[in-house]
Amino acid sequence: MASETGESIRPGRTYIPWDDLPVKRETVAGVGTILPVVVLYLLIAVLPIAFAFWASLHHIHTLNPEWQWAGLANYREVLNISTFWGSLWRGIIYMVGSTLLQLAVGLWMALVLNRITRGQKLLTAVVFTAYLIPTIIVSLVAMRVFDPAGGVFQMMGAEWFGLWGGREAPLGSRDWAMRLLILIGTWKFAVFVTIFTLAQLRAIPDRFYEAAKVCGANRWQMFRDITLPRLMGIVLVVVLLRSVFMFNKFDIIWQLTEGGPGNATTTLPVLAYKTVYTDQAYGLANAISVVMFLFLLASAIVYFKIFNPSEEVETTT
Amino acid sequence: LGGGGGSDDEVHFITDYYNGAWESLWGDLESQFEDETDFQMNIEEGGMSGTQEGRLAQLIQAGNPPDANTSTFDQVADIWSTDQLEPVNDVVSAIEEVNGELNAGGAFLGEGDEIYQIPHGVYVSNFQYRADVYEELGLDEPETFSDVLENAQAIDEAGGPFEDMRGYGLAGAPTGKSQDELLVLLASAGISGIGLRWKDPDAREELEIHWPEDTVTQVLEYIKQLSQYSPDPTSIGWADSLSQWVQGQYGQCYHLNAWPVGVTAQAAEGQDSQEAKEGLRHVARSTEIIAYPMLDGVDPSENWLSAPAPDGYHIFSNGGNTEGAKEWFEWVYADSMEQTASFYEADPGRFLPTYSDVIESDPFRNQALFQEHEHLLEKLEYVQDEIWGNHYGSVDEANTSSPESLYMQRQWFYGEMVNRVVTDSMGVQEAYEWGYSQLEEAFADAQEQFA
Amino acid sequence: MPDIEIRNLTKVYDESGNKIVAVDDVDLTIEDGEFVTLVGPSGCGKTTTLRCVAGLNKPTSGTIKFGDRDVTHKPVQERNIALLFQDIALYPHMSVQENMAYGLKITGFSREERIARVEEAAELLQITDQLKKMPADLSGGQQQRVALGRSLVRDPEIFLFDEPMSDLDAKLKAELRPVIEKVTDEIGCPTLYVTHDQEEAMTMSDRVAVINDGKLAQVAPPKEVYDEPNSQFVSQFIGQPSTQFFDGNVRSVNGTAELAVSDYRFNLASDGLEGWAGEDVRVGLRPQYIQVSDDPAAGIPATHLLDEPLGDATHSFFDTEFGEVVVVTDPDFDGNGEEYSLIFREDDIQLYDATSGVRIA
Amino acid sequence: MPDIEIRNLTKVYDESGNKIVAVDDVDLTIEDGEFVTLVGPSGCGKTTTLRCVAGLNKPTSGTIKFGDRDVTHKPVQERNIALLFQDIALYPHMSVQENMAYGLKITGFSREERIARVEEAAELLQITDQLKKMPADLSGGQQQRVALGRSLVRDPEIFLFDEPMSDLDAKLKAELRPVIEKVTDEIGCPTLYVTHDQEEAMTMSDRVAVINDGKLAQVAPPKEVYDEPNSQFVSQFIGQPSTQFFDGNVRSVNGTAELAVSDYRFNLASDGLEGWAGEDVRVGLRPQYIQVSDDPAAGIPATHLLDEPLGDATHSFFDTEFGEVVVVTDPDFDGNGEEYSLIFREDDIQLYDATSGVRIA
Amino acid sequence: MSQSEPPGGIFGLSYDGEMRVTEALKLVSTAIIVIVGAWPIYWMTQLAFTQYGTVESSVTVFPTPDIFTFDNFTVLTQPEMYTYMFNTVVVAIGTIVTVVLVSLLAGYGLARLEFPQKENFARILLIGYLFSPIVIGIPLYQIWQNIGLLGTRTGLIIALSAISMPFAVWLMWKYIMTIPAAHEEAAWVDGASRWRGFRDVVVPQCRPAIIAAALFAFALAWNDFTFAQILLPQTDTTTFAPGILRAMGQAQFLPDAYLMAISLAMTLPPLLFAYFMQSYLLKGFQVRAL
Ligand SMILES: Nc1ncnc2c1ncn2[C@@H]1O[C@H](COP(=O)(O)OP(=O)(O)OP(=O)(O)O)[C@@H](O)[C@H]1O
Ligand SMILES: Nc1ncnc2c1ncn2[C@@H]1O[C@H](COP(=O)(O)OP(=O)(O)OP(=O)(O)O)[C@@H](O)[C@H]1O
Ligand SMILES: [Mg+2]
Ligand SMILES: [Mg+2]
Repeated sequence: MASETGESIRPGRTYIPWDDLPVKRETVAGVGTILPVVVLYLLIAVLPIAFAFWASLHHIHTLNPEWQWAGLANYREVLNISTFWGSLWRGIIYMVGSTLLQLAVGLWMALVLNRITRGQKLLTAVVFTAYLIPTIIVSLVAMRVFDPAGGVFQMMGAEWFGLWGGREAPLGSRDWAMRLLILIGTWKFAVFVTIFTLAQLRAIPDRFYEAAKVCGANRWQMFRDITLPRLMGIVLVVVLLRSVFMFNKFDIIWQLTEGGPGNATTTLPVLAYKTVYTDQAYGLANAISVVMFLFLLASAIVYFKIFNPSEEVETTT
Repeated sequence: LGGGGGSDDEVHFITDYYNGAWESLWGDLESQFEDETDFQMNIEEGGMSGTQEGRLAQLIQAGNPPDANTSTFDQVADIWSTDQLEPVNDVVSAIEEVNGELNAGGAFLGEGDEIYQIPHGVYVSNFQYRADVYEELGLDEPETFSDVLENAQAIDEAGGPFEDMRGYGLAGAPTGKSQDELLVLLASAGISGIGLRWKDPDAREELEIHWPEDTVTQVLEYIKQLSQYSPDPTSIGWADSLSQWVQGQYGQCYHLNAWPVGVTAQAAEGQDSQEAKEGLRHVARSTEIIAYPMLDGVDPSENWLSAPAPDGYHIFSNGGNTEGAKEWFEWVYADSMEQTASFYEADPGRFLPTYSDVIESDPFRNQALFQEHEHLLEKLEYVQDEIWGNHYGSVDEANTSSPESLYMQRQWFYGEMVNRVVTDSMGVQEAYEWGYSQLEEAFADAQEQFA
Repeated sequence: MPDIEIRNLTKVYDESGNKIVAVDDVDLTIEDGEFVTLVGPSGCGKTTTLRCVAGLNKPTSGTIKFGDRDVTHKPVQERNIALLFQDIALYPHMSVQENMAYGLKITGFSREERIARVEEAAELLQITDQLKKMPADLSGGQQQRVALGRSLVRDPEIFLFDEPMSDLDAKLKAELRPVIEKVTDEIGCPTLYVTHDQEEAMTMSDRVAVINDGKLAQVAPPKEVYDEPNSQFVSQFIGQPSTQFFDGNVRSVNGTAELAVSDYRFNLASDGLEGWAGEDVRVGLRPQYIQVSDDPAAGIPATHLLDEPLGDATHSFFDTEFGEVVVVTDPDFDGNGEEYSLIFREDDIQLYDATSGVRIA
Repeated sequence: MPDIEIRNLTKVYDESGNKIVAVDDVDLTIEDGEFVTLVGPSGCGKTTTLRCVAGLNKPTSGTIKFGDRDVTHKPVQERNIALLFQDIALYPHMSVQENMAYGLKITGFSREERIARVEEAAELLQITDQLKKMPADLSGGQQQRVALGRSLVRDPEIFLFDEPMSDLDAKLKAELRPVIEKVTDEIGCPTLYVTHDQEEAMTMSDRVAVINDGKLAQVAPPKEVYDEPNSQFVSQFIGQPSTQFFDGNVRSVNGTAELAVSDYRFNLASDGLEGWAGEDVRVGLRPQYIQVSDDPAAGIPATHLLDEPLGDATHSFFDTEFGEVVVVTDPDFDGNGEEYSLIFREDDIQLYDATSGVRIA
Repeated sequence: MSQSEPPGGIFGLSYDGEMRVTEALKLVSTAIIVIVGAWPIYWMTQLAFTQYGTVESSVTVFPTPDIFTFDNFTVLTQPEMYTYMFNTVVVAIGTIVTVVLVSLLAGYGLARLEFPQKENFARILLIGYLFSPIVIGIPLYQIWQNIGLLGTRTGLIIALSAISMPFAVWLMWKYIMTIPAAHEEAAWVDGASRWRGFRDVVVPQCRPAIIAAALFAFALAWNDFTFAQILLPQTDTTTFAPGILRAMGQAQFLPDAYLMAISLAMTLPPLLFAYFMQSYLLKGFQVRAL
């Protein structure tokens, strides 16, 4: 018919006869699709990390192009310097504190945003914006509002709650610096949790709740027996990601406190940075990074073993 | 667009002489130079503190150092000590022919006859205060640390128009300014800032540690006291201190040359509204500059300030275009007094010219900003003649200029000590002990490196 | 156990300004132990009615009583109902056992009692060997059995179903129908069953409530709804294949009413048609009551179009001057595209008001 | 247009080590213009067969020819087929118009021609006024019409359907069936239609291919499959309600074969039963062919359990000594739980080998 | 599962009472979110319109007419400011486009093609996130220099894309798995090649995942400081974050009010993005497992 009317059936330009090909060809095509990712990954992760490993085996003065072989000396030094253990500890506090707070706040925001009816879209947008604006802006705003000169949070903390003196800078205070870093980080990054959990919440069908109501369940029971199990999978993933990101977080700490006052907010990334640019010890800094990496890797493996975020309960919806 | 590393035929030059005025100046010079010679320039803006070191580290580690940079000498001491710098005696001589003799006040610019910096200007440390505030509150020019403290308290507690003004702007961020301020305060207490002195002042061969506990702790105590009258010290470094001065956030501070005055004057002329302009002009005029007061009981003649730090250009011997860099600086500085003067116009008040004829020259004195702010010139002259002239080099043995002392200059623990004291991370005594141990460690390293 | 009394139930949705009357003044009583099916086309308000009874929606007006307890404003949790949904709503993260025990757990039963009850229910529903599985591992029919079990164990006062079988295929439906009937019988509580499938409605119910556009059209036992539909809508909706409709006209000839359809005349025995003389009517005929004659002249001439053999009967499609007509013929019928005529008994004719659709005779 | 020739088609899935034989040596020819339905229970390999024909799966062995073109190893794009899926697979991001024109666009038709063809098809399917809508705004039946239209416009050589109506409800199915028949008729190409719904298979096909566990059980016209099933499986699968089965035994009495079911004896007229004397057999009876007598002694005694009135017939459930038996009774039947007896003609008895399920008589 | 609780609402309330309590909690929570979440943004906005002197001397809640000014925004007219912003926009767009293209392709491969070790592949990618980026500046600089991308926006785009990649690929992979294979098969039946089917059928349906991946890439690119600092040393190609820091270090007069004005300008695009894209975005993030 089509051919009878003189209209030739033009096949699409390139038929790749997929099913005709030996199995290998699908493998080739499959690998082809991920090739760009592999190349990018090589550039941004594999090569630099390999370089860092290599550099960590040398004594390197940052401003001297000549490297001296050091073997494992840098690693011995890392484990011996007092600041390392302190920074590791602070790093863990920062990571755990931030992640837990972000999880709690993020989840809570998701639950609320999911329920409100008026102004939902605008509020959601505003909340999401926190995640999207540059860290430097968050830092600038934070420094402004905590500035003893005209900073509103500083003023509130001082005059309303008596947390600090009227002319004290909370970000420069030993007591407050770490707490505020965690709080400011939470303001910005809790939204990451919110986005994922809100997406999941939207996907829970009402009928689950209705079925539970019919059974006589109250709100807490519904939350515990339906909402929470449904969120568990993504929460495990998000906790993993956030922990890693927070442990490696550098910019916001550096911008707000530069690791100070004293060492009060010096976490491992800050220590590594100082080691490069203040101590000019590039090899040592790389050793610190490698140790951090191994620490995270070990933690991640343990996490996977315990919680297994990759195995999600099969769901029918 | 120039690649960050610069290609081989480019002269790659990293500089922190970079604000709006500098930028257009560099732009003009660059195109002229490129027209007149075969060289291509690649002028890169270097961050102020920290970032430029980062850039240098990247470039050097990548085997692709720049051809030139700007900084004080101690900031490139490590580079110099590993033979990566090129001597520039010939360039400097050529410049001297146009601008007059180099006047670096005996600062360390290289060992022996070789000099490794083409100086642009020197930084003279001093004390600045708001004369209008002093007058209003009936305060006297301070002569001692105690005077400074008293004035700080008075300003801090003053109400009325000075309700929001703090007493003193203390640098507490563990970076350049706090370090510099501590070293100057120590010198004003009559001891070596970096903690080293000649074992034998006459022979000047070997250095030893000298950092007397009572004096250092007294100075740290003073700093701690000052911090009560200061806006958050941890937020104050070189840049912020200028901005805050312009806005009148405090009445006294430690600073360099007439930099705050110059910045305020420049800001004033940049304002659109007449009211704001007048306000800023007033701040600029009211800023008085004097030598930094002495620790109580120490005579000005015992001041250990030896030489102001010269800031200038360094040329990298292993850069891709060392010759081009030399030619560039010669072209830039040995051209005419007019051209030289224009550099100081770009950053008014920041530098004292290092070449002796400049400050007296007409092109320099006829700068546009001096029309409205004649006092700026006067203040600069005062800094040069009075402060540099009378307060530096009073103690002969204070001149410890040597690779080792250079090495100490760029240690970070001095600033860190200030930071720890002002943030209450450490007590004064504790900070001293910690600093002392750092000093010992660093000195040992320095001796090892330059033995 | 109480009966369900729905009085003047009205539910209006306010969808961004424009009001949708989903349920319009519905009155319905379901006796204790009675199985009432709410049937009607999609969007007619069945689900809404049921959700009002369940307490998941708030009625706009009207009252709902369980026995003499007015529950109109009571929350779902206090109504003690069982509810089965179309989309089955088993909790995917709980095993079958846990799913079934969930209501009991909420109500505060002990672990042992929960297990005992669940096992009892599982036995009744023949899913004892599925108890350890997860819902995702079950077929649709099994899932619906589990959902049924979940409702069952709680001994509800009222049983509500919202198209519980619409996602299942015919075989599974036929299999599950008796199970549902058995279960509701056993509990013996009033049951409201919503479906759009007239076959389900017919086969399962004590009474069928046909609903159209938010209003109840007819409430009666299945046979009555089939044989004596009170409106064109009910006649068309109930029965498969659907009643065939034609335009006609009632005339009065010699004092008796005569029906004219095109050129054909039928004498109608029924009384009470006198008033309709001269009026246009709709004439309804069930395909089961039409005969096919080989003689094209014996009745209305019809050209055979298509046969759908079902084994025990055939649906045959004919083209007539009134359009396409479906006739249920016997299993061996093979029309072969030839000419026939269609014959029917005048007794089987249903007459409806042409405008309102109300049954006349 | 070509016919479809499937020869020795076998498809084995290798699911992480263990092999699943989904299709087992299937031989089937579909003549040009013929409508063949592949019917069978879930998981029996229908979809797999169809996907092999379509070229979406690669057969493990066997050949598939369209006319004399061997397409076994041709990609799906080169087969020029039309394929309708169960999950309707309209592109949700294209309008109805675009959906229908997509194939033409790929083939390189001009814009005008595309529009013309789509409109023609839309007219045939009565969806002209839906063309601008998005698929999500259509009902299931309309969506399936669009999918049909999408295939139609391309003038395929072969038409394949994989349960296109299984998600639709009974009314919509009945409505769409004639449409599909009309369309395939119009194009006149060979059609392979997969379904698990025996009613669909019966009503639409020229021939029905019953498939069980990957193997073809019977291929024959619908009536033959219904009346003369060649195995217990086919008999049970085809026809609604299902054939009822009982255990029996063939005896030879005076040279003629006699069937014994419990204490009942039936004389079987059929020949060829001699060899079966003494063997156990399965006895099949269609519920349509069982009569109910009010006299409990007239036949097999039966206690009435349940009626499912359908309007034009009733399915009645009885409890007998052979277990639960379904009988199709007349519309007015109302068992009321009393005692009856069941009677049937000996001619209607089907006999199957007790172990293999093969038809004996 | 063993403990059992009495029926009734939480804390022994009636179900209605419970509903009122949760409604109240919801209102309170909303208020807190508005205050804590939106408030810094409000604060930034209002400071951007307040005279700089006032900002740094006292707390003002609203720029009343006497202190209200637009002057702070003049800072945006400085040529390097809008160079920074322009570069940031270019880099953000470039990154989004690259990430979306590459992750679509890889996600498709992972979801629809069989090849060995593919499940592990995506997980291994995530290991890249475990390494602190602080010290890899130097190797990055060298690598980029060697491939000739140093100092170009393209170079930064590639680096940022690579950083977003593991996450974006994971997202896309999981999302494509939710699109019925039948859609693509229908296209093949219609004669479309595999590529064509991908382009015409899969890609348009991936819109939510595309937007989610774009959001992630955008957040990274808009945020990025470290990479821009290392890879774009020149003022005329650098982006906002390092640029503003440079400006703060250099400009000797840059009051906080000016910074707030700049911040406001940089906050508007994300706000619009979040407002208009959120429904897609939430759909795209409906992935569940690693
Ligand atoms: N939440 C709602 N908001 C607005 N209108 C609604 C809502 N729920 C239902 N409707 C409208 O109310 C009417 C009745 O809907 P209902 O769901 O009760 O019908 P139904 O008979 O159950 O149909 P179906 O057989 O499709 O389930 C419809 O027109 C529907 O569009
Ligand atoms: N991709 C596959 N991999 C492994 N096994 C498969 C695959 N597809 C189908 N099977 C198996 O092959 C057998 C036949 O499946 P098929 O889908 O052909 O059945 P069907 O008759 O179409 O069933 P339904 O009526 O449920 O659609 C089943 O046992 C099924 O589990
Ligand atoms: Mg409904
Ligand atoms: Mg199938």
